[in-house]
Amino acid sequence: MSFNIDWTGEFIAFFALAVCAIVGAVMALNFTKVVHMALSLAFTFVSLAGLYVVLDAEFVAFVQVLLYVGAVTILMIFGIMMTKHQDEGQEAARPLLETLAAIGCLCLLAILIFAIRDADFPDPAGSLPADTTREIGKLLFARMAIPFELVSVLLTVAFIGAVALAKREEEPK
Amino acid sequence: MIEDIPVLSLILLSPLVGLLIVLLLPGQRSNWLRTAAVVFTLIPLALSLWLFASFQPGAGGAAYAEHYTWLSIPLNKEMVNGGSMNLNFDYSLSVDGISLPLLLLTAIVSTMAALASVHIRKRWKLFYVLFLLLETGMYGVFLARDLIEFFIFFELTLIPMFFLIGIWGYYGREKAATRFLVYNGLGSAAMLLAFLILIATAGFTAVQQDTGFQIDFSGSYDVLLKNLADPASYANNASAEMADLGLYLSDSLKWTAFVLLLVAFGVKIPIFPFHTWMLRVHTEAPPSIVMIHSGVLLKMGVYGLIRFGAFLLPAQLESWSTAIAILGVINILYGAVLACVQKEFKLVLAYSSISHMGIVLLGIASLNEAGLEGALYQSVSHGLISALLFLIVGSLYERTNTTQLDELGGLAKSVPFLSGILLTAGLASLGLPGLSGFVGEFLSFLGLFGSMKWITAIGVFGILFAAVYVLRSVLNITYGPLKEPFAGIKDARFIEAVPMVALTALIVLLGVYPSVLTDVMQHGFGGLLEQISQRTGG
Amino acid sequence: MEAVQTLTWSDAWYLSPEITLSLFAVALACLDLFLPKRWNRNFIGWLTVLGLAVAAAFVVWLLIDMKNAGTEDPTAGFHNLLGGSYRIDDFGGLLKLVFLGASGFIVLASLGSVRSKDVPIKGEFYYLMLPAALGAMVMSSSGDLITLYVGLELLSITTYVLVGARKNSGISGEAAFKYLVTGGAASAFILYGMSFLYGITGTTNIFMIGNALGDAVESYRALIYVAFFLMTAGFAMKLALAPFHAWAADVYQGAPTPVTSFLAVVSKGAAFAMLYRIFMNSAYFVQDPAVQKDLYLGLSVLSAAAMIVGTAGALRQRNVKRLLALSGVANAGILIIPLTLHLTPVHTSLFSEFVYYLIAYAFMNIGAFAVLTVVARGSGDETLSGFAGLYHRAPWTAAGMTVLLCSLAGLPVTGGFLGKLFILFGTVQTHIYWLAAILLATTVVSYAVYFSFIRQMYMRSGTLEGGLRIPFPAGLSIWICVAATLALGFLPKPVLGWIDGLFSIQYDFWAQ
Amino acid sequence: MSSLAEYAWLVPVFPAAAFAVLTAMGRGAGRGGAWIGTLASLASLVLSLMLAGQRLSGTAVEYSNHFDWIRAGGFTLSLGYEVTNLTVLMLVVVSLVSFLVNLYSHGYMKDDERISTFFAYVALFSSSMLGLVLSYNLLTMYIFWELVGVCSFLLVGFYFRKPEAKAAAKKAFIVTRIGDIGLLIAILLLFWYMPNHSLDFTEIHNVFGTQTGVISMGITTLIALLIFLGAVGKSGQFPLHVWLPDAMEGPTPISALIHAATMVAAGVFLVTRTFDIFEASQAAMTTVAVIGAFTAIFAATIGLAQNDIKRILAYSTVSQLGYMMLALGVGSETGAMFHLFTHAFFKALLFLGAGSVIHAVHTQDIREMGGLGRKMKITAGTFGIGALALSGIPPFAGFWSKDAVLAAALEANPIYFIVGVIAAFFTALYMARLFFLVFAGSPRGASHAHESPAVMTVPLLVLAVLAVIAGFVQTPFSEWFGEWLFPGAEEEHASVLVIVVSIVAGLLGIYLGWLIYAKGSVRRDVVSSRMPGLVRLLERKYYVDELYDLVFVRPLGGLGKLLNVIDDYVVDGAVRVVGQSASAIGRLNTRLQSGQLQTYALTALIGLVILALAIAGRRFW
Amino acid sequence: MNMLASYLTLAAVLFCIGLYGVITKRNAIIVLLSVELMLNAVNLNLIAFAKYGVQPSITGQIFSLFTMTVAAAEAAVGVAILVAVYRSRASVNVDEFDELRR
Repeated sequence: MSFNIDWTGEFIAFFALAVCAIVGAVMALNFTKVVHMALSLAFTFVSLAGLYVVLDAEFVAFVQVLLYVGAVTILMIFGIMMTKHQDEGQEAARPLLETLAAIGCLCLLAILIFAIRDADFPDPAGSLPADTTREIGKLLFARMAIPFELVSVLLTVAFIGAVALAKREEEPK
Repeated sequence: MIEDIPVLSLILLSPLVGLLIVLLLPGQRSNWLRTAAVVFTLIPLALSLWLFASFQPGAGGAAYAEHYTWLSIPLNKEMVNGGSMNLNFDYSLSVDGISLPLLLLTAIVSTMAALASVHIRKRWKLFYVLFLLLETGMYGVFLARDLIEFFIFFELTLIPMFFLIGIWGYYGREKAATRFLVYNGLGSAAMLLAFLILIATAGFTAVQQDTGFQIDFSGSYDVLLKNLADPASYANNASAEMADLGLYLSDSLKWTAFVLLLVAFGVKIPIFPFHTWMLRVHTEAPPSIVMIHSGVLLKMGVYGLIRFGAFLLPAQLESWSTAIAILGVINILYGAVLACVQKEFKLVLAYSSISHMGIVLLGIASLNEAGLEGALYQSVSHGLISALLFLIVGSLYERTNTTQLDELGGLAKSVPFLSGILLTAGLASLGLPGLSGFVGEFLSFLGLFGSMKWITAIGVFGILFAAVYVLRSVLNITYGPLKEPFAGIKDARFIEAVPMVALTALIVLLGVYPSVLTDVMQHGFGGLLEQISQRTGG
Repeated sequence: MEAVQTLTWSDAWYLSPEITLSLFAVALACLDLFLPKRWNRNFIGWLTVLGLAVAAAFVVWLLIDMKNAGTEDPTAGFHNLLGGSYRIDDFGGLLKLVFLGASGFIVLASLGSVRSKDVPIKGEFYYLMLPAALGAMVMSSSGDLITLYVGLELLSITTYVLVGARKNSGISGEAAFKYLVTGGAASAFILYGMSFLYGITGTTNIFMIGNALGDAVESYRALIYVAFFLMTAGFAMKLALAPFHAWAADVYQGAPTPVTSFLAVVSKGAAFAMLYRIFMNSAYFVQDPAVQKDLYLGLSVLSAAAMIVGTAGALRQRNVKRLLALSGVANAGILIIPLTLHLTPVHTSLFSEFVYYLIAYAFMNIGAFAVLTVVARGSGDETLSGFAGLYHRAPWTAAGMTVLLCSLAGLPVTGGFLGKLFILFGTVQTHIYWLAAILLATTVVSYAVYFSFIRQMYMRSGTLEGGLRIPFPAGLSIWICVAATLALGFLPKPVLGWIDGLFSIQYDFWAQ
Repeated sequence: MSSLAEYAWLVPVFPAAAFAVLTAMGRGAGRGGAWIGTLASLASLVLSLMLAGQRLSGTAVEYSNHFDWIRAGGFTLSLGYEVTNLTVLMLVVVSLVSFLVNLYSHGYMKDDERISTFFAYVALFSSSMLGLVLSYNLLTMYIFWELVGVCSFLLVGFYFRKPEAKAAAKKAFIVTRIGDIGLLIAILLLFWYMPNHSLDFTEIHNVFGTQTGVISMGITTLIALLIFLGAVGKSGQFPLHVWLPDAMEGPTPISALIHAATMVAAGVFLVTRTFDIFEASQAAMTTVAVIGAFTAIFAATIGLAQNDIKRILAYSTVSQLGYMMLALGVGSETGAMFHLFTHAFFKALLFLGAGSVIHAVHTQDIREMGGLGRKMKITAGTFGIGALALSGIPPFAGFWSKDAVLAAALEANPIYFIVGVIAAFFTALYMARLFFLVFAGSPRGASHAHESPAVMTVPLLVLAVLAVIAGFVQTPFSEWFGEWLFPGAEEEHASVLVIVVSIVAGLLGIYLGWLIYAKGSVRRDVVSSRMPGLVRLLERKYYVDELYDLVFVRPLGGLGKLLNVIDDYVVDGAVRVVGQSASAIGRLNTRLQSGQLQTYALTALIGLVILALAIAGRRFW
Repeated sequence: MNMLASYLTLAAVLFCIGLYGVITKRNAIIVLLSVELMLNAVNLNLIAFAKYGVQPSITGQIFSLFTMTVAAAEAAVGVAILVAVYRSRASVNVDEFDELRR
C-alpha cells in the first residue's frame, strides 16, 4: 500500500477530526490538572462524534454527544469535585512504569497497524441503509430485543448499585 | 469352598469396617481403639493366610479374581462413524504369585505395626482411622488389576501417610510430611501419565457392531496385557483406520511410558537419585509408621515396576536392563557407603533400605526367573526385616529418647532381649544365611549374574558394606560399656515382644524354608519369561 | 437481513429462567426499598435462593423438554430466538444449571454468616446475585456478540457493586475499583477483538461469523490473529489466566467472602461459557490450519502459564482468600485445557471434560469458601493460621474441609480427581503431552498448597478454645458441597451420563 | 548298616536343638543350661564316632541326600549332606573338640552370668560347623560357612562390654566377609558355568577332575582363586589374617574351639573339598602354595615378638594354617588334612592350656607370668606336650603331619621346603619362648596361681593323649590315613632328608629358646638391641593393620563423608532447587502482587504483546 | 490507503492512548476516563466497519450503542465506588490503592 492519498472531502473531514481526537487524547495525558484532562477527553469524544457523522452514523453521533459529553464527562467532573483534589500536579514520576507502558503500547500499536495494513479490505459489497436511525430502532426491537431488555436490567442494577455504594451509611451504634 | 467367597474384597474392605468401628468408639479409650484396630488388621491377615495356604495357581473363582465395572463413562459418540466409545473404570481384584506374597507381607506388617502403635501417645482415634485407611490403600495396590484403580489406591496411601507423619512424627515432621507428599505425588503423576498413555493407545477393545465400532477404553490390566502381547491383533481389530487415529502404541510412546513408569516407581523404591525424601520419612515418622513405610510402601514401587514395567513393557525393560542393573549397583553401594557413616540409627536404616532396594533392582534387571523371584523375595524379606528393625527402634526410642549412635551404647546389658532381637534383625539385614535376607540377595545376584557378571560382582560388594554398617551401628548400640542414663531402662514389655518374636520367627522361617514363598512366586513369573523370550526372539 | 422477528409468547417460555430472575430481582429490589430498615434482610436472601431455585427448575424443565423433542428430530434439541441472537440449547442449559446452583449455594452459605456490620447493604447484597446470575446465564446462551457483551457487562457491573459491598471496609472499595478498572479494560479488549471479528465477517452472529471466517483467512490473516488475541487477552483477564491474573488476588481478598466465591465460580464459569462459544463457533472454523492451531496454542500457553503461576504463587500465600484466588488461577488454566484440545475422531468429549470439572470445581470452591467464612467469622483471621487447630474445635468441619481440599488438590477419590483425570485423558488422547505434564506437575505442587491447610487444621494447635459456631444454612451448604464432591468422585456416572445424553457438539455448538 | 549314614544329619541337629532350647529359655537356663549344650555335643560326638566306626570298617559306601530348597522354574537350589571318609573325619574332630571345649567351659566360664548364652552360642557354632563339614554342595557349605562366621563373631564379642571385644568381633566378621564375597562370586560363577547349574561336590569332581575342558582355563582359575579368597578369609591367610589374632578377645575356650581347631580350618577344608578345581589350574595351585608358604613364615616371625599368650598361639595358628595351604598348593590333600587333623588336637590343647593359665593368673601377658610349672603341673605338662607337637618333635603328632607337608613341598619346589623349614624353626623358637617364660623360671606377677579344676584338666589330658598319638595314623611307614581319606591319590613319600632337617630345625629352635629364655645364656635383647627396627616391625605385625587403616578404612570413611556431603548438597540440593524454583516463581508472583493496579495492567499488556509476537509473530517473520 | 484503514488506524491509536492512560495515570478518575477512551476507540472501529466493512450493516452501529450505554453505566458505578473509597481513604490516587497486596 502506498500513500497516494485521495483528498476527498471525507478524507479532509476525517483528517481534521482525527487530529482533533488524537490531540485531545494526548493532551489529556499531558495535562496536570484533572479537570483539564477530563475536558480534553471530552474534546476527543466530541471529535469522535464528528467522525461518526462522517461515517453515516448520525444517531450514534448524537448519542455519543449526549452520553459521553453530556453524561460521562459531567459525571466524572462531579466525581472530581466530590473527591476534592488538592494534590494534582505533584505526581512523583514513575519512569519505569511509564517507559514500559509506552513500549508496550507502542508495540501493541505496531502490531495493530501491521495487521490493519496487512489486511486486504475489499470494496464494500453494499451500502448502509439510508435512514440508519429508523433501521436501528427496528433492529433494536426485533433481533436485538433481548440485549435491549437486558440493558434495561443492567442500567437498573447500575443505578441501584451506584446509589447503594455511594450513599453514606448511618453508623451502626 | 474358598473359591466361592470374595476373599479379596473382604481383605480390602475389612480395614474399612474397622475404620467405621473405630470412628464409633470413644476417643479416650486408647485400649479399645487399639484392640479394635488390631482385630481388624488380624482379619485380613487371617484371610490372606487362608488364601495363601489354599493358593492354587491358575485356579479361578471369586477368591482369585473379582471384576465389576465401576464406571462406564460414555465418550462422545457422534464422531466415530456410527460407533460408540466408552471409558470404563473397573473394580477388579486379583491375586497371583507376585501379589500374594506382598499381600501377605502387608497383612503381617500392618498387624505388627498396629501392635507396635502402643508408642502412640495422643489422638489415638484419628491415628487408627488413618492407619486402617492406609492399610486399605496398601491392599488395594496389591490387589488392583485396573490401572486407574491401582493409581487410586496408590494415591490413597499418600494421604493417610501425610497425616501419620505430620501429626505423630518427630521434630521435623511437617516438612517431612509435605516433602513426602509432593515427591511421591510427582512419582504418581508420572505413573498416571504413563497409564493414560497406555490406556489411550492400547487399553481398549474394539468390537465391530452393526452401527460401527464400539470402542471400550479401560484400564484393565488384562486387556492391556493381551493387546501388548499381540500388537498385531489389536491394531487389526480396530482396523488400519484406527491406527491412523493414534490408537496404536508406537515405540516412542512405549518408551515414554516406560521411562515415566521407571521414574514413578523409582521414586517409590527409591532409586538413586530419587531417594532423599525417604530419608526424612525414616527419621521423622513415628516408628510404627516407618514399619509400614519401609516394610510395605517401598515394595509398592517394586511391585509396580514388575507388574507394569516388566509385564507390560518387557522389551523396553530388557533393553534397559543394563542401565537398571547399574542403577541397582549404584543404589547398593551408595546406600551402603552412606549407611556406614551415618550418626543416627534411623538414617543408617534408611540408607540400608536404599542399599537393599538396589538388590531388588538387580533382580528385576536380570529378567530371569531366579532374579525376579529374588527381587520379590528380597522385597518381602526386607519388608519384614525393616519392620522388625523399626519396631525395635520404636521401643528403644521410647526408653532412651535418642537414636543417635554415639549417645547409645552397651544396651545389651540393660535390655538383653531387645538387643538380641536387634542383633538378629541386623544379621538378617546383612544377609546372613538362615535368615530371610540371604535368600533374596542370593537369588537376585544369581539371576543377574547369568547376564551381567561384572555388574553383579561389583554389586556383591554391597554385602560387605552391609556387614560394616550393620555391625557398626548395632554394636554401637548394644555393645561397649553401658552408658549411664540407660542403666535403669526396662526390657521389652510383653505387648512389644509379641510382634518382635513373631517377625523374627518369620524371618527365620523364610530364611530356612524359602520354598514356602518361592513356590508361589514361581507361578507368577512363568508367563512373563515366555513372553520375553517370544517378543525379543521374534 | 431477515424479516423483522419479534419476541413472541412462545419465546417467553424459552426465556422463562431469565424472566424469573429478572422478576425476582425487581420484586426484591422493591421489597428491600419499601420494607422498614430494622427488618433483618435475611429473608431476602432466602427469597433469592427461591428465585434461583425456580429459575433452575425452569432450566431443567426446558432441558428435558428439548431432549424429548430432540429424540425425534435432533434439530429440535435446540432453539434459536430472534435470528440466533439468543440460543436455548444444552450447552447453555447445563451451564445455567451450574451457575444457578452455584449462586444458590453461595447465597445459602452466606445466610447467617454475613453480618450487617460488614455488609451494610445486605438486601442489595442478596438480590444483586440475581442479575449477576442472569448475566452469566445470558453469556452461556448467546448466539450473538452483542448479547454476549451485554450479558458479560450485566454480570461484571453487578459484581463490581457486590465486591464493594463491605462499604465500611476500605479494602472492599479498593477491590471493587481494581475489579472495575480491570474488568473495564478487559471488556475493551474483548470488544476491540469483537469489532475486528465483526469487521472481517460483517456480522455479529457467531454462527455466521464461523461461516464467514472460513474464507476470510485469505485476506485477513493478521487481523484474525489480532481479533482473537485481543479477545483472548480480554477473556484471560476475566478468567484471571496468567499473566493477566494479578488483580484476582486483590479483588478476592477485598470482596465479601460469598462474593469471592461467586467470582471464583460463576463469573469464571460464565467467561468460560463465552470463550467456548466463541472459539468453538469461530476459531474452530478458521480454514488455515496453521492459524487455527496458533489460536488454540495461545490458549494453551495461557493455560500452562496460569497453572504454573497460580500454583507457585499459592505456595507462598498465607491469606486464604488470596490463596484460593491463585488456586482459581491454576484451575482456570485447567478448565481451559479441554477447549485447546483438538477434536479428533477419538476425542470429542471436550465439553463433558470441561463441564464436569467445572461442576466439581464449583462444589469444592463454594465449600471451601463457606468453610472459610465460618472459620474467619470465628477467629476474625483470614490467613492460614485462622485454621490452626480447627480439627480440635470442629472435627467434622475439618474433615469436610479435608475432603474439599483433597478435591482441589486432585486426590482420589473426589470430583476434582476425576475431573482432572478426564481432562488428562483428553490431552493424552490428542497427544498434547506437554500440557498434560504441566497439569500433573502443578497438581502435585498444589498438594503442598492445599495440605498446608491440613497442616494447620490437624497439626497445629490454635489459640482459640471452644467449638466453632456454624450457622445452619452455611453448614448445610458445606455438607452438600462435601457430599457432592465425594459423589462426583465415586459415582460420576449419573452426571456424565446425563451430560453425554444431552450434549452434542454437532447440535449444541454448530447447528444453526 | 548303611542306615546309620542316613541319620548323619542328626549330628548337627543335636546342638542346633540345644541352641534353640537355650535361646528359648534365655538367661533363666543358668548353669543347668550349660549341661544341655554339653549333652548335645556329646550326642553329636557319639553319633560321629559311630559313623566313623562304620566308615573305618571300610564297608560303607558314600552316602548323600538332599532336598529342594528353592525351586525357580528352570532350576532348583538344593541343600543336603554327604557322608564320606573326609566328612566323617571332620565330624569326629569337630564334635570331639567341641565336646571337650564344652566340658572345659564348665570350669572356665562358671562365674559368668551369661553362661547359658555362651553355651547356646557354642552349640550353634558346633551345629553350623558340623553342618559345614557335612555339606554336599557349595551352597549348603556357604550357608554354614556364614553361620560359623557369625558364631565366631558372637563369641569373639562375648565380653561385649569391652570395647576391644566389640572391635575384634566386628573386625572378625568384616574381614572374613571379604573372603566370603569371593566364595559367593565363585558360587555364582560355578552355577552359571557348571552343566545343569549344579553345585554338588560330586559334580564338581566329575567336571573338573575328569571332563577337563568343559570350563575354560581362565574361568577355572578365576573360580579357584575366588574360592581360595574365601578360604584365605576364613583361615586367616595373608593378607586377611588380621582378624584372627584380634579374635583372641573372645573367651579362651572359644579360641581353642573356633579359632584354632575347627572354624579356621574350614578354609583348608573348603579347598580340599573343591580340590579338583584347583588341580585343574596350575596358576591357582601356585597361588595357594605361595600364599600358604608366605603366611607360614610371616606369621611365625610375628609370633616371635608378641607378648600376649593367646596372640602368640593365634599367630602360630595362622602359620600352621599356612602349612596346610602350602600342602594343598603343592598338591598334597593328605598332608593338609593330616596336619589339620593333628593341629586341631594340639592347638586346642595349647589354647585350653593357655586358658587354664589365664584362669589362674588373670593376665595374658607372658612377661607377667613365670614359674607356673610348679603350681600347675597338669597344665604345664600337657602344654609342654602340645608345644612339642607344634614344634614338630617326634614322636608327637605335629611331627608326622608337618613332615608330610614338608615332604610334599620338597617334591614340588625346594623353595617351599626351605621356607617351611625356616618357619618350623621359628615355630619351635616362639613355642620355646612361650613355654619357658610361662612355666619356667620364677613367678613374676600374680602368684596366687593354682591348678584348674578337673573339669578343665580332663579335656587337657584327653587332648594331650591325642596330641601324642594322632600322628601315627599316617607315617612315612604306613600311609593308612591318606589311603582311607583320598583313595587313589598319589602321595609323596617322606625322605630321610626331610625327616632329619625338620627334626633339626625343631630342636634347634627349642634349644635356642632354652638358651635365651630359660638358661639365659644368650641375652634377650640380643636382637632388639642390634636391630630395633626389625623387632618393632615384628611387634607391630608388619604394620598390616595400619596399612589397611590407611588404604581401606580411612578412604572409605572419607568417601562416606564425601558422599554424605554430596547426598546433602548435590542430590538433595537438586531436589531443593527444584522445590525452590517453584517457590521462586511464587515469589516472583508475590513481587508482582504489589497492590499496584497499574503494574498489573502493565504486566498483562506485556504478556499480551509477548504472546502475540511469539505465537503469531513467527508466522509473519 | 483506503478510508477504512485510516479509521482503523485512528481507532488503534486512540485505543493505545487509552491503554497508556490506564496504565500510567495516577488519578483514578482519569483512569476511568481512559477506559472510556478505549471503549470509544472500539466504537469508532465498529462504526467504521459498519460503513466500510465486508457487508455494510447497521449492526456495528447498534453494537456501539450498546457499548456506550454499558460504558455509561460502568462509569456511574465506577464513580460511586470511587466516592465510597474516597470516604475511607481520602485519596483518589490509584497508586495509593495498595492496601491489598502480596
